[in-house]
Parts: sequence; structure tokens; C-alpha cells
Amino acid sequence: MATATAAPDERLASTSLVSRLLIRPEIGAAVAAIAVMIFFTLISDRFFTLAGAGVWTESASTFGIMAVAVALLMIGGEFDLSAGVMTGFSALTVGILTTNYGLNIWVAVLIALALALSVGAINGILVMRTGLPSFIITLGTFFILRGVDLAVTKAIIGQVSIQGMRDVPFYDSIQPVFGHSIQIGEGTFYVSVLWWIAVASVATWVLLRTRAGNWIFAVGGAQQSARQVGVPVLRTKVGLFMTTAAAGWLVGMISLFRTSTVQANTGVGQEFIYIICAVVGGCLLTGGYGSAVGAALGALIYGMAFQGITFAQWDTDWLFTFLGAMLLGAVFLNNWVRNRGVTTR
Amino acid sequence: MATATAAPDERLASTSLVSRLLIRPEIGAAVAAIAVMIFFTLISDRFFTLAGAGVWTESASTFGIMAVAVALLMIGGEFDLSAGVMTGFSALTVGILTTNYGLNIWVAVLIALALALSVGAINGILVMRTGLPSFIITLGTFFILRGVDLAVTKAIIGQVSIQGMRDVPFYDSIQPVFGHSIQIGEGTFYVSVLWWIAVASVATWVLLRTRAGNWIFAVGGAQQSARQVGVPVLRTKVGLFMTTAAAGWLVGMISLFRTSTVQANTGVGQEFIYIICAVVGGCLLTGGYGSAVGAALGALIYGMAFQGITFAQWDTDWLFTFLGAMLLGAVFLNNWVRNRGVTTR
Amino acid sequence: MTASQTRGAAILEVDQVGKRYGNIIALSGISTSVRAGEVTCVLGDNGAGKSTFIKILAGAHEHSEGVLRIDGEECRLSSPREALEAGVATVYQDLAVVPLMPVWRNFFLGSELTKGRGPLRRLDVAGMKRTTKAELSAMGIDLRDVDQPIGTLSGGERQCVAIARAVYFGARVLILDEPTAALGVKQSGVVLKYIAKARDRGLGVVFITHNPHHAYPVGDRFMLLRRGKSMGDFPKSEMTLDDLTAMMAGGAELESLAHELQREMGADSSVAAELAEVQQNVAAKGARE
Amino acid sequence: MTASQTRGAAILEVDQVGKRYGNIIALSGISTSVRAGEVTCVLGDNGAGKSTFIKILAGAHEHSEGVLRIDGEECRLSSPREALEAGVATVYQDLAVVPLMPVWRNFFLGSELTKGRGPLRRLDVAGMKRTTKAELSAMGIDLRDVDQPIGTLSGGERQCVAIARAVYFGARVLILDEPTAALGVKQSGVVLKYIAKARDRGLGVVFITHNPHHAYPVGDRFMLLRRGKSMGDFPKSEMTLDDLTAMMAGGAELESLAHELQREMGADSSVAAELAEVQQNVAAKGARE
Amino acid sequence: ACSGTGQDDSGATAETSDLTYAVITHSGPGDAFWDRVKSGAERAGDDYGVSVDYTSDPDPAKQSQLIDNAVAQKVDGIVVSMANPDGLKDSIEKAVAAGIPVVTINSGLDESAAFGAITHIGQSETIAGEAVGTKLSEAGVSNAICVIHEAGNIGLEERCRAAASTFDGTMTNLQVDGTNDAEVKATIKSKLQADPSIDGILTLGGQFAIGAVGAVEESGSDAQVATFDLSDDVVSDIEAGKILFAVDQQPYVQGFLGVTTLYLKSINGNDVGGGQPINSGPAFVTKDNAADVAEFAKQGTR
Ligand SMILES: Nc1ncnc2c1ncn2[C@@H]1O[C@H](COP(=O)(O)OP(=O)(O)OP(=O)(O)O)[C@@H](O)[C@H]1O
Ligand SMILES: Nc1ncnc2c1ncn2[C@@H]1O[C@H](COP(=O)(O)OP(=O)(O)OP(=O)(O)O)[C@@H](O)[C@H]1O
Ligand SMILES: [Mg+2]
Ligand SMILES: [Mg+2]
Repeated sequence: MATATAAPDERLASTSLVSRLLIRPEIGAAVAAIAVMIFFTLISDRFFTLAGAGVWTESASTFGIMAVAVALLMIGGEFDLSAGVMTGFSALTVGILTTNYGLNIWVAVLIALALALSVGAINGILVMRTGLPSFIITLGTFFILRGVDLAVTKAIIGQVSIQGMRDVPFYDSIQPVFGHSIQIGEGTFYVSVLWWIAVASVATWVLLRTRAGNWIFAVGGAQQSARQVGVPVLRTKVGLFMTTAAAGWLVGMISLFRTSTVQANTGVGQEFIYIICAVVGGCLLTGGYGSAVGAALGALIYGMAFQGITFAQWDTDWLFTFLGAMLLGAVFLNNWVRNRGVTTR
Repeated sequence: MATATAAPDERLASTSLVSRLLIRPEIGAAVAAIAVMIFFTLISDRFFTLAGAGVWTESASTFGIMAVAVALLMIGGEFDLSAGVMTGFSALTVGILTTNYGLNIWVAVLIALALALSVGAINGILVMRTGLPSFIITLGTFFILRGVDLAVTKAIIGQVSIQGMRDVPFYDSIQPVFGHSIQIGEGTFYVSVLWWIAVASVATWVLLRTRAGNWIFAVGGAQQSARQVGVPVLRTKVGLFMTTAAAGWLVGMISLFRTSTVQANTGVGQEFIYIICAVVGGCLLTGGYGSAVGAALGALIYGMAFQGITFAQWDTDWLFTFLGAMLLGAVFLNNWVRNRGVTTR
Repeated sequence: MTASQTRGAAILEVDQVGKRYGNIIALSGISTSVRAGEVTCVLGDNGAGKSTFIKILAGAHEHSEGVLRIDGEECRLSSPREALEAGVATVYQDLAVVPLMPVWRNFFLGSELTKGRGPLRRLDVAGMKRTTKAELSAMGIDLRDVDQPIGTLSGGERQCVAIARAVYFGARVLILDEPTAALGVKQSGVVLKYIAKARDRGLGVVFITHNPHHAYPVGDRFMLLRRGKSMGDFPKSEMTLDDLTAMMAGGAELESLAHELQREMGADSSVAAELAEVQQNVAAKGARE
Repeated sequence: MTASQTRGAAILEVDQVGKRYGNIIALSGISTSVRAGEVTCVLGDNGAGKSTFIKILAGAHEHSEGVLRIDGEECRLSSPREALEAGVATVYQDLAVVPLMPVWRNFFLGSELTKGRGPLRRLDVAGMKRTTKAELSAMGIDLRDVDQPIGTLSGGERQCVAIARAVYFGARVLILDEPTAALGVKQSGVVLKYIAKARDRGLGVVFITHNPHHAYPVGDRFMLLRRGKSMGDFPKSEMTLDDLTAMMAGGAELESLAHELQREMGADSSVAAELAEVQQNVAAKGARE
Repeated sequence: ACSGTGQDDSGATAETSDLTYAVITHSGPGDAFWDRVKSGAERAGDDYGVSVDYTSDPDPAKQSQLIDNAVAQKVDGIVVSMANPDGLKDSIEKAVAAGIPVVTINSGLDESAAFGAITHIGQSETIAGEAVGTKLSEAGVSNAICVIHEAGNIGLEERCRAAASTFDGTMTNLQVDGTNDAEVKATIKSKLQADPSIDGILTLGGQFAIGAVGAVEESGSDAQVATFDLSDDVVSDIEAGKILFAVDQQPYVQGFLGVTTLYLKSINGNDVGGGQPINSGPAFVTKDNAADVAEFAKQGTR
């Protein structure tokens, strides 16, 4: 009986290391990120400086944290359209509880986390129990939260933005955790960049090296089959929705303690940017394929393109046209690179 | 050898006409629409009057035209995020060509149609040729068109909305086609309602009674299999994208000739409303299942809910919360009704 | 003609179970039991309800009527996970694999090997790859690369992965839905050997196949389904290979087909010959009774 | 031992074709031809490249090397539609059905019947349903309802739909990839009858199966693939059923398996017996040459 | 920098300097009001031969990133609108610390000096809104709706809040979907039908006033329409008596003066206003003076 031998298999064409590397879902995104970086460096001499890097890494970092969480969810075969408004929801909760009700800020932050996790759990359980697409369920929660953000904020504080956060007791004890910045040369770098790296690393570890990661790929790639071989589908999916909600909370805190304010419409519309970043980073919309590092790189591409257009001093009437063209360019490049690596048909 | 006989098959439980009806994808949507209608009729005595009906049918009609086209595309397994801005793009084209360049209005309308169809074709061809998800490709065209709408309008007419349409020669010759209204009792009814019914009927006929309809279901349900049995996948999909673009053009014209103005950001964000209507109407986001009538009913639900909230005189700060709750309610009801009809697992 | 001979304790038992999909009655009134150290073959025409029956045992579908007992205790299996935890491993007809995932991840999906403790607990990737490669080559499948997405394997290779997995994890009951359908002669032989081995290790086995040559040698009891109903449960002692073939081919209505085939394909057609022989047998049996 | 006997003109011809998926060489250097009125059986182990070969003929995959000729003219088939238009109908191993669509729509997908003219041209729904029902019951599949989504049919029922469709639309060449894998004895018999009929009507048939009892009676030529390479193309005159079984089982390495099986399953195992017999045969043949 | 059309007389500039100013507002894309701020700023840039970069984002976090971005680019001055002063504090102070002169426009009057801006130009939504409230009361309106075309937009909410604060009758907010003109009209119509006692509609953008006028006509209501911002069509409707009045906050002035102030600071060290804010409006356009502004409204600069 034929047994596996170490001898080379005549049914395999020899491949270079390069082309084996290219198979990883994130390589395309990395190449695209480098291309975008070079592009803007050539166009604006201020882009690739410490000062410039401080700006676009900050911009990318909050997108990146969410994009990684959303990518996990997408790999697991679901969407979360309430992810954007969740950032505003968490920050408003903290803002209102502290400035209006005088609650201790640490307690308020934890309450916001608990609320976010519950919304995530509700999303997950509704999706699994009704069998309806998550697109429509989380669209419902998106609408509901959006209205709640506006109406409750207005009802309680009479206006649509939180003011006076800085004067809340213990503000300075918590601000550094989410909003700290350090000066390197002439560039200001924010702690959110560390969060971004941390989230992407943990997500990568979970995806590739834990049972939960295996289950995420499985429920996204073929839910029915996953269920049949005993993957706890409900637990995995609800966990993913809660992860996304928690990421929304984290980004909400970062934005709150970075600017010390939040508005009732914060985060509305951002959910699509997260999905864009994940897709640019190589995740499949249909689930079952993608990577956390790719999504983080997708956010980097988006952040660089977004700020780069300003650096290039182009007329911002054309902002979206440029952005669209950059995105398409990045995805095409990513796709082309991946197809070099593997031809599946 | 056993041959088919007219005798009842012992492997079939007897079913009532009702439960057989329930299998059709649009029945759930119809039940939900009736529920929403009854709900608002009970809440506001002005809702179910001729005057009220004039408003919500008008509101539903433009959503409905787009929702039907988007539903066909979704059944065919694709999305078009550029559908919303396409309405603004077409209307702006006509507005600029006539008010600024003095082109004959009929010619301008046809040029706008040609442009819309080309964008649709480009969408379709890019999606098929690159193999990238349509979500990301049409997001690119959405961004690009959005920028073009703003920048070109601004560059040519120096402001962001078209003015003076009413003074364009022959305006009155074309206005009735898209913007005509008639008075029935105290209600004003628009010709767009007829367009809506016409589009839904044609789409239903195409879907259920033509080869093209068969192909649409097939490419959405299992593209690889459809290709293997000889369905012209490229042609079908490009045709669908062009249909959506044409619907965008139609809605753009209706909106232009009804309000005689259009602004540069018209239609931004509307693409999701179309998708929502289609999903509420029973289309699957994953493709291969749905109905045109369902999508038209989904638009009716959305239009009634949106206007109904105003009729009910609720605090519109809560608008989105109400809307979200109504939508979830409608989808749950739809889903429950459908599950009565068929239990597929 | 009902089975009475028992080799071991009944692990799974069903009593008058049925299953409806909406208004479609796929199965009704089925009673049987799966005993340790015994191979139950489920036979029946296409669409007779075999896969539906198996899915009930495996927890993939909840039954709509009747009772299911595990180790004598009545229960409802609401997910395959529960069945797996009770030691029931299944090869589904549609294989239950995740096409985009590598072969080794599919092999261990749901029962991954880990090493390390606490937050450092992680997948034992090397161990899983090694085991996968070894189990597959024991079945005569020499994969180029266990990192290949399983969706790119050939139909038979995929089937082997599903079987190897079930055999590896099957603790008390092994359920196989047409495992040999896509397999070559050699691989089929290996699967039959596995079944025999599992039986000898004291597992209960449920085996579905359309090939009487595969069913007869390993089966201890034969349950026949027709159009969603059970036609009885026969011990091997009451059966010959020919009886079995006759039963599988539907018994009646065979004569004309056999003649037709012989006419069409000439005398060298073993299928035709087989059918003809079976038909005579059936006729003879009918005359005896 | 190369085929020279021809029953008709070559419809499809391949010369040194090969197919790579990325760095995986699935097929290389295959040459053969499909002739009118002749059944070519493609044999080989799991993963040998049979389905890949068939997909090249059917236009589903473009070949990466070599030449493909239709009616003597060199061409590349870039879509199955082109192959269909040239009269080649295929049953794929994964069946190529659209699960959510009703059975009758699947049956006619891509070749729908229409009635009326101009803008009134519409599907002939009644006609299509009738034909579907009739064609399926001719295969012994008595569907409850041709409006059922095909995804809810049993594996064998789905397979029958795919076969019935190909037979119905196959004009000049019929390609069947393991059509009998999921079928019962009766349905398999019907499929073999169909193949014989198609051959007699002058169609070229390519038939893949793992069952020598199915391949031998209908095949005229046997092409053997192993690990992506062709091991030759034999006319029936040079083969016996035993040769064929030996070839399908991989020839060598069989002895040990046969013995093992006989030990495991006892003497009543026909598979073991068959294998043993085949093995002796191979040995004898080796001695003769 | 690019400029709008209709300003082909900008040849007045003799030499072009290499000064660059960033104008960073809290506008969403394509907003008519802010578009005029942009036009004003760019016109000033053309006139003075300096380059002006206009960017905007309604999210304070992103707006502050845009300020950081400008600082990283080492621009020569920043014009910023402070709808949410808390959110921009750090970034503006950083810009000031980097030696970049900052001028605030439109909103943020109270914080402007504290953050280190050299002056504030404009008047806020609050002042304009309050003036509108008074004026509506004068017109005898008692039950008005304030049409918000973008939910949660801080400037729009502020306008309605301020108008309601000085308005004698009741004023309720109505949220509409501003990216769909036909829907705006339909929603206003619904509201008018649901509550026939409504006798006043305040819209917050020129194009929405046109929809409101249509809604009033079709629903047979006799509500009066007032609006923020001008457009060609608004002016003709004012002349025709269909719109009561329009508030012109003179956004063009805010953009133009913002850049001018920075320019003077750069070339001559001037502190325009001497630490006091400069008012840019509001001006009311009514039937009486509509003809005077018609020409400029057509150009899109008023
Ligand atoms: N898309 C693909 N990408 C990579 N490898 C593939 C792909 N499709 C098939 N292969 C490989 O090519 C080889 C031949 O596959 P093929 O499906 O042709 O085998 P087969 O002879 O039909 O086997 P079976 O009898 O099991 O159906 C297999 O080893 C398989 O792993
Ligand atoms: N989800 C479903 N919805 C409706 N009917 C179904 C569903 N699944 C199976 N059926 C029907 O139930 C019957 C039994 O199907 P099942 O798959 O159990 O047959 P089977 O005996 O395994 O056949 P095969 O030998 O062809 O695999 C079939 O007629 C099929 O059409
Ligand atoms: Mg089955
Ligand atoms: Mg195969």
C-alpha cells in the first residue's frame, strides 16, 4: 500500500518560495498597502514623514480595530451593520452617565461594555434563532440604536453632543488607556495604534491556532457541515457578534478619550468602511475565507488613502472619486497578486 | 415499472390550499404589508384616506421601482451599491445638459439613459471579468460616481443643486411622462405608481415565464452549475446590472420631473433602502431566491412605515428606532408566514 | 422474520420514528435498534428514506414522530454534537466538509487536538497533520499535501477523508451513508475492512449501500426501506446474497428490465445476468412460500 | 496495445492534453478520441484525474497543455456552452444542479422550451413539467412533485435528474462521470441501458465508473489513468472482466489486501474472493508475458 | 487650488506667493451652505494668489485628524469651524503651539480665544436660529415644524433648537431623508395631512424649501415656508410670495474673510478684529430685497 514518503511527488510542479508565500490571504493586501504608500510618498513629500505617519496611522488604527473584528465575523459568514453606531452608542453611554449622572467614569466604561456585549449577544441570538440573514437583523439593531442615540441623548442632555467630559472626576486616570499620545520626532502617535496591533495579533492567533478559530472558518464556509461534525455553531456565532460589539466599544472609548466628546450621530455609516477594509484585506463576503492581518492592512490602505488625498492637496469635491479609484486599484492589485499564487480553477 | 399516476401519493400529507399558497415568496411580504397598513390605520385616522394613500404610494413607488430591479439582481446573486447615486447621476446629467448647455430635454434624457446603461455594463463586466464580489466593485463605482456628481456639477454650474429646470424648453412635454399627477378625491396620485406597477409586472413575467428568468435564478443559486449546463452567465449578469442602472435612470427622471430640482448628493445611501425592501420582500441575500412582487411589497412596507411614522405624529427623533422596529417586525412576520408554508429542515 | 439474534446491547433504538419535511412524508413508523458488535445494513431504493433515517440517528434532523432511545433512555437529539458526545460518528452522504478549509482542519473539525494549557492552549498543528496524512494513506489515498483545501480534492478523496474521520472518532456507533459510492475497488475494500474491524472492536455499525456485494459480506442484519416505510428487519441467517440483491433491486418489476438489458447489451452483461438470476430466485421463493 | 479498431468517425480528439491547478499537476500527456457509436470507459483510482479529463472534454475547464480537436478541427472550449452547442452533453460528478430551483427548471436549464413568438415568447411550463416527469419515471424515479426544489431530493434522485437531462439533450456525445455512484441496482440497470441505446443511436459515449460490472458490459474501449498519466487505451477485444477489475483495483498491491479481507470477513466475502481471483489472474498474466 | 466658475476676473492677482491655508469644516460632502463657504475661501485664495485646501468631516474625531494632517503638512494658517469645540481642542492647541495661526469661523465663538485662535468670524447657527424664531413669530405663525434633513447633524439641530427658543408658538422637529428630494416632499406632506393646524415650515437648506412649497401646494395647507440659505429657485419663490423669507448667513463671507484674515496675518502681521469676533450676518431675504440678491444666488455665491 502506498505510504507517504519524503520523496518529491511527481504530481507537484516545483514552486518557488515566492509563489508559496503568495497563497496567504494577506500578502495581496500587503503589496497593495506598499503600493499606496509609495504612491502618496511620491505625490506629497510630507506624507512619509514622522508627522505624516502619525496622522495616517491614527486614522487607520480605529478603522483597523473594527475591521479585524468585522473580518472575524465575515469569515464566520455574518455581517454586523450595527458595528458603526455601536461606537457612538458606547461613547454616549459613558458620556451621559458621567457628565449628566455623575457616575464614576470607570464604572461607566464598564457599564458601556456590558451594554455593548448584550447588544452583540442579542444580535447573535436573533440571527441564529430566526435563521434570518444577519444583514437584515443587524440593520434593524442599527436603526434602533441610531434612533436611541439621538433621542435619548437629546432627551437627557438637551443637545446632540456631549460636552465637558474633561471635567469629569478621574478623567485623567482613564484617558491614557485609550487616548494617550507620545511625541516621536515631530510626529504624534496615539495609543490606539498599539490597540490596533494588539487586536490584530490576538485575532490572528485565535484564527490560526485555536479551536475557536477553526470553528469560525467552518461556520462561515459551510454552516450545515460544521454543525454535522459537531461544531457548536450557536456559541461560535454569538461569540463573534459579541466580539464585534466589544470592538465597537473599544473604538468608542478611543474616540471618546481622544477627543473628549461624542455626537449622537457618531459612527453612522462607518460600518461599511469596516466591511470595505476587511474585503480590501482579502476577506470573502460569502464567509469562510480571510485573515485578520489582511483586514488590518485593509484599514491601513483605507487610512492612507483617506489622509493621503488630503496630503496630496487634491480638490476634496473629488474625494470620493479618488477614494473609489484607490480602493478599486487596491482590490485589483490584491486580487492579481493572489491569483499569481494560486489558480483554483 | 412505476409510472406517474393521478392517484394521490401516500408519501404526501394532505395540504390545504392555504398552506400551498404560503410557499410563494411574496405571501409573507403581503401579510406583513397588510399588518403594517392596519397598524397605522388604527393609529392615525388620516393614514388610510385617499390623501394619505396618495402620499405613501408616492413614497413607495420610487423605492419600489428600484427594489424590483435590485431584487432581480440579488436573485442573480449580485449587489449594486451604485444604484442609489445612479438616480442622482442621471438626473444631474439631464439637469446640466439642459439648464447649462441648452440641449433639447428629450435628447438629454436619452443621453442620461445611455450613460446609465454604460455604467451598468461596466459594473457587470468588471464583476465577471475580475471575479471580485460585486459588493466591492459597485462600491467603487458608487464612490466614483458620488465624487463625479459633486465635482462635475460644482465645476460646471458653480453650485451643488440644479436650478431653473422648469424654464427649460419642452419641459412640459416630458414632465407628464415621469411626474404627472392626478387628483382622486382629496388625494394626489403620481404616475410613478403606474411605473412601479408596470416594472413589477414585467419583472415578474420575466422571472417566471421567460428563459432569462430561469437563468437569473440559476446564476444566483449556483453560478458554477449554471455555467456547466450552458447558461450564458456573463450575458445574464451584465444584463441584470444594466437593468438596475436603467431603473436608477427611471427613478432619477421621476424624481427630477416631480421636484424639478436635483442636488449633487441625491441618492447617496438610498442603495441600502432598496436592498432592505428586497430583503423584507423575501429575497435571499445569497441569491437564487426571491420574487419581484415581494420586492414591490417590501417597498410598500417601507414607504408605509416611513410615512406612517410621520402620520402617527411620533417624535421623529425616534424615527430610526421606529423604522428599525417596524422592519424587524415585518421580516419576522414574513419569515414566520413562510415557515408555516414550508419546513425545509 | 423479525431479528431476535443479539450480539450485544442495543446502543441506539428507534421506535415508530417518522420524519416530515413540510407536507412531504419522508419516513414513517420505523423501528429498529443498533447493537454493539453488529452491522446493520439499511437497504432501499433511491429516495426510500435511508439518508433521512440516518440523519435522525446522527442528530442532524430531529424526528417528528416516535421515540429515540440511547442506552435505553429516551431522548431527543437536537444537534449532531449531542450524538457525537454519545459516541456516534457519522459519514453523511454529502460528506459534511468545509470546502475552503485544508484537509487536516476538516479531518479534526469539531474535535481538534490541542496542546499547552490555559491561555496558551493551542492547536497541535503538527500532530493533526501527521495523523491526517497517516490515516488517509492507510486507506490508500496518498495526498500531495494535507494543506490543500478539501474542496479541491477529487470526489473519492473527499469521501475517504470523511470516512477516515468517522472511523477515527467513532467511539461506540459508526454510521456510514453510502461510503463506498465514489470509491475505487481498492478503497472500497479498505472501507469494508474498516467496518469489519469496527464491528470486531464492539462498535455498532449502520451501513448504507446500493451494492449487494458490499452489503452482504459485512452485514449482520438487513433493514429494508421502501417509499419511507420499513419492509422488515432480517438477520443474515435468513438471507442469501441473491435474496438481498432481489430486495435491493425492488424485487418485482425486475423481469422485464432484466430481459431488456440482456437484449440490449448481449449476454456478456453481468448486470443483466445478475438481474435475471435474481428474478428467477424471487419467483422461485414466491412459489415456495 | 493501442486502439485501432474504429466504429465511427472521431468526434472529439485530444492530443497530449494536460491540466495544472496552480502547482498541482492533475493531468498530463493524455491522448485519445471519442468516436461515434463507441463507449469509452475511463478507469482509474481515486484522484487519478478522471473528472479533470472529462471537464476538459466538456468545456468546463480549459486545458493547460496539448490540443483538443472537434470534428478534426483544433479548438479551445472556453465554456461548457460551446461544448453543448457542439452536441456534447455531460453529467458532472457534482451534478451541476441549482439546489433552490424546482426539478423541472433544473432539467431544462439552459435549453428551455418556449412557445409563442416575439415579446410573447414564454416558457412552455406545462410541456417542461410533463417531459421531466416522464423522463424521470422512465428511469424508475417516481417523484412526488416536479415543483420540489431539487436540493430536497435524495442523492440518487438528484443523480437521476442529471442523467436524464444529459441523455435527453445529448446530441452527439454523452459524457457521464460516475453516473451510477449513488444509484440503486434498478436505476443503475436503467442507466446502463441508456448508455447502450445512445451508442446504438450513433452517439459517442465517455463513461466513468468504479464498478467493473458496470463498465465491462457497455464499454468498447477502456482508458486507464493513474496519478494523472495515461496507462494506455485498450479495446474490449484485449480485455476480460478480470483484467479490467485488476486494472481498476490498481493491479499490484492487491494480494495483501485480498488476504487481509478474506481473514477479516470470512470466506463469504465476495469482494475478497473477487480480489483474490483478480490477483491470481494478474500474477498469471505477468507470468505469461 | 481649484476655484468655482463665474470668477474669471481673478486675473487681479499679480504675483503668487507660496502660502498655503487649510480650511477645515464640519460639513458633510455636498452640503449647499458649506459649499458657499468653500467658494468664498477659494475665491479669496485666487484673489490673493495663495493656495487654499478645503477639507471637511462632520465627525469631530476625523475633523481633528484633518487638523493634525494640516499641521503635519506645515500649512501657513488654518481656518476651522468648531461645531464641537471639545472635540477639536487638542488639535487646535497643537496647531497653535506649532506656530500656525488659526481662525475659527461659523461656530465656536465662546472657545475661539481660549484655544488660541486669532479671531472668530461668523455667526453661529444659534444667532441665526434665534433671529428666525423671532421673525416667524412676527409673521403670525403659531405651530411650526423645523425640517431636519440629516439626523443628528449638530449644526442643524442647533438651528432648530435656537429657532424654537425664541419662537412664541410650538415648534416640532421633523426628520426627513435629505438625500432623496421626492421623499422630503412626501414626508412634509404627510406631516401637513396628519396635523392640519401646522401653519409654518422652517427648512434648513434651499432645496428643501422648494420641496416644502410643493408639499404645501399639494396638501392644500396654508402653511408659510421659511428657510435657511438661498438658491436661484428660492429667490424666485420668494419673489412669487411662496416663501416668506430666507435667512442668508452669508457663508461666502465666512470663507472669504477667514482666508483674508490669515492672509493679512501672514503678509502684514495684522490681527483682524483685534481679538473681537467679526459678524458675517445674518441677512434676511424677503420679497422686498429678493431682486437684489437674485443675480448672486444664480452664481451660487449667496
Ligand atoms: N480545483 C483544484 N485545485 C487543485 N487540485 C485539484 C482541483 N481539482 C482537482 N484537483 C486534484 O487533481 C487530482 C485529480 O482530481 P479528479 O477530480 O480529476 O480525480 P478523479 O479521477 O475524478 O477521482 P475520483 O474517482 O475520486 O472522482 C486530485 O488529486 C485532486 O486533488
Ligand atoms: N429537506 C427536504 N425537503 C423535502 N423533501 C425532502 C428533503 N430531504 C429529503 N426529502 C425527500 O425525502 C425522501 C427521502 O430522501 P432520502 O435522502 O432519505 O432518500 P435516500 O433513501 O437516502 O435515497 P438515496 O439512495 O437516493 O440517497 C426523498 O424522496 C426526498 O425527495
Ligand atoms: Mg441517501
Ligand atoms: Mg471524479
